[in-house]
Amino acid sequence: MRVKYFAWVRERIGKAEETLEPPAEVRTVDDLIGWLAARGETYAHAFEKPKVIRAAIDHAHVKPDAMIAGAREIAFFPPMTGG
Amino acid sequence: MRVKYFAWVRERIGKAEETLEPPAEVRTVDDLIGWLAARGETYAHAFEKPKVIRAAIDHAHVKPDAMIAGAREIAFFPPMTGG
Amino acid sequence: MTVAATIRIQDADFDVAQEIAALTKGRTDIGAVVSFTGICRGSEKGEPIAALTLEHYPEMAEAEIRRHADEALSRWPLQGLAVIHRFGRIAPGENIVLVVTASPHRRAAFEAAEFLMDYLKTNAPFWKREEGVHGTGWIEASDHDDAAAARWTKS
Amino acid sequence: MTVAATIRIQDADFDVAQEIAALTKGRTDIGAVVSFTGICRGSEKGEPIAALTLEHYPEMAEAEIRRHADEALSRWPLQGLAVIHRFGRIAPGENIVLVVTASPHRRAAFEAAEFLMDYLKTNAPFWKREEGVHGTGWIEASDHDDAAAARWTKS
Repeated sequence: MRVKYFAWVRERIGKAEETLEPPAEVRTVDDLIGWLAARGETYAHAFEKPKVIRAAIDHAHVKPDAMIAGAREIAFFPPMTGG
Repeated sequence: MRVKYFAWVRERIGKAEETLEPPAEVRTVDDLIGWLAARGETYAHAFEKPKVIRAAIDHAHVKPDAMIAGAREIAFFPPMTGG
Repeated sequence: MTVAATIRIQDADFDVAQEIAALTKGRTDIGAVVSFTGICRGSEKGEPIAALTLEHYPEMAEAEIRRHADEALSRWPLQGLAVIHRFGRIAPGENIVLVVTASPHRRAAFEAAEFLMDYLKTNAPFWKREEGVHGTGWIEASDHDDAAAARWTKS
Repeated sequence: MTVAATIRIQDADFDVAQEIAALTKGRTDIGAVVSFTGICRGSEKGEPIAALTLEHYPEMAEAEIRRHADEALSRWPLQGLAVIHRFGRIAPGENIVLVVTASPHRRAAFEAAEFLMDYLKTNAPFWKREEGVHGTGWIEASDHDDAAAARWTKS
């Protein structure tokens, strides 16, 4: 699946997007955050406060317990500050 | 005192303003409406439903029990429909 | 900072963009601008109308609008405020009234504009007469408008 | 009558008057038009800023705004609706966002515009980075904005 990062999540990880294939036991958005945070220091820094991280699957906001099976694109970002 | 009429109050009375000297026992706006209504058919028609008539003394809205002593200009009109 | 409201009562049309620019031009402290434009509709209660004619009480209208504008300035942190109300004959599609509010924050700009419109509808000395297909007549005041204005009364 | 919302995400500035005209021109059924313009302020929490840079999620932003625009169209009797959100670098005094609503009645136009702004602030995938005197940083989301958006949730 394609994973995208925005704002300071993107800056901390150091890339805007990547293609990843998490293992089968990574089932929810929350699982994915945990799996990403274990990938290295930059990821650990980006996801150090999982509660503030927002996620979208295929361009729609989702909650941390949303299932990721079948997702083509998952995005992680801080709370939005548009408008 | 100068008395002004607007909208259908003006149309029913047939004039936009006049100068009147009501007798001393006409003390409130309500008294003045009663006194005016007794001046003739056109006035009776204009003031046939005193409750819908609004009044202003010297360019400020007032209630029917407002005293008219000292007023330079009193206006009568229907509920406003601006905006 | 003291803010003076711009209030104009005129038969000429107005330009929304020009009024917004007058409040905001050259400033970098304004975060939110709300404009409300009231427009003459081509029908009232399902009946077509050819035009409205707005009668007003000139000596009172500006004082009354200024009183409410000053109340808005005291209740909300506004940086600019303009109210323009037209009188005379106005055809369907033409502008009737404009309120513009500027504030650091959007909520204040929205609330102050809505407050002013509710009060203009019920307290500003203007009366609308419509030219319909069956002759002319005065538009009646609306209970909805009275209720809308009552929302802003402090208890 | 089906109303389609105009939604644009662009780096260019917009013209409020032109967007209002696009919704109202040639029509005689609109009674009320509300515009909201969000402007870049020259300071944040007392600290001067040189500019904002808005990052966004292009594939999601239009879909997310359209979802809320469609909700507004279903909740209020609107005759026209436009939302324009800029991205990129924006200097103090420049426009950031515009919402325009048109309705037969003022209350609907006000409420729909405020609803959309509250949702844009909290749900549209845009992030503001400020260039301050001590470097740059991301603006933090506001609890006030979350509370404002929550007002519109149907219970």
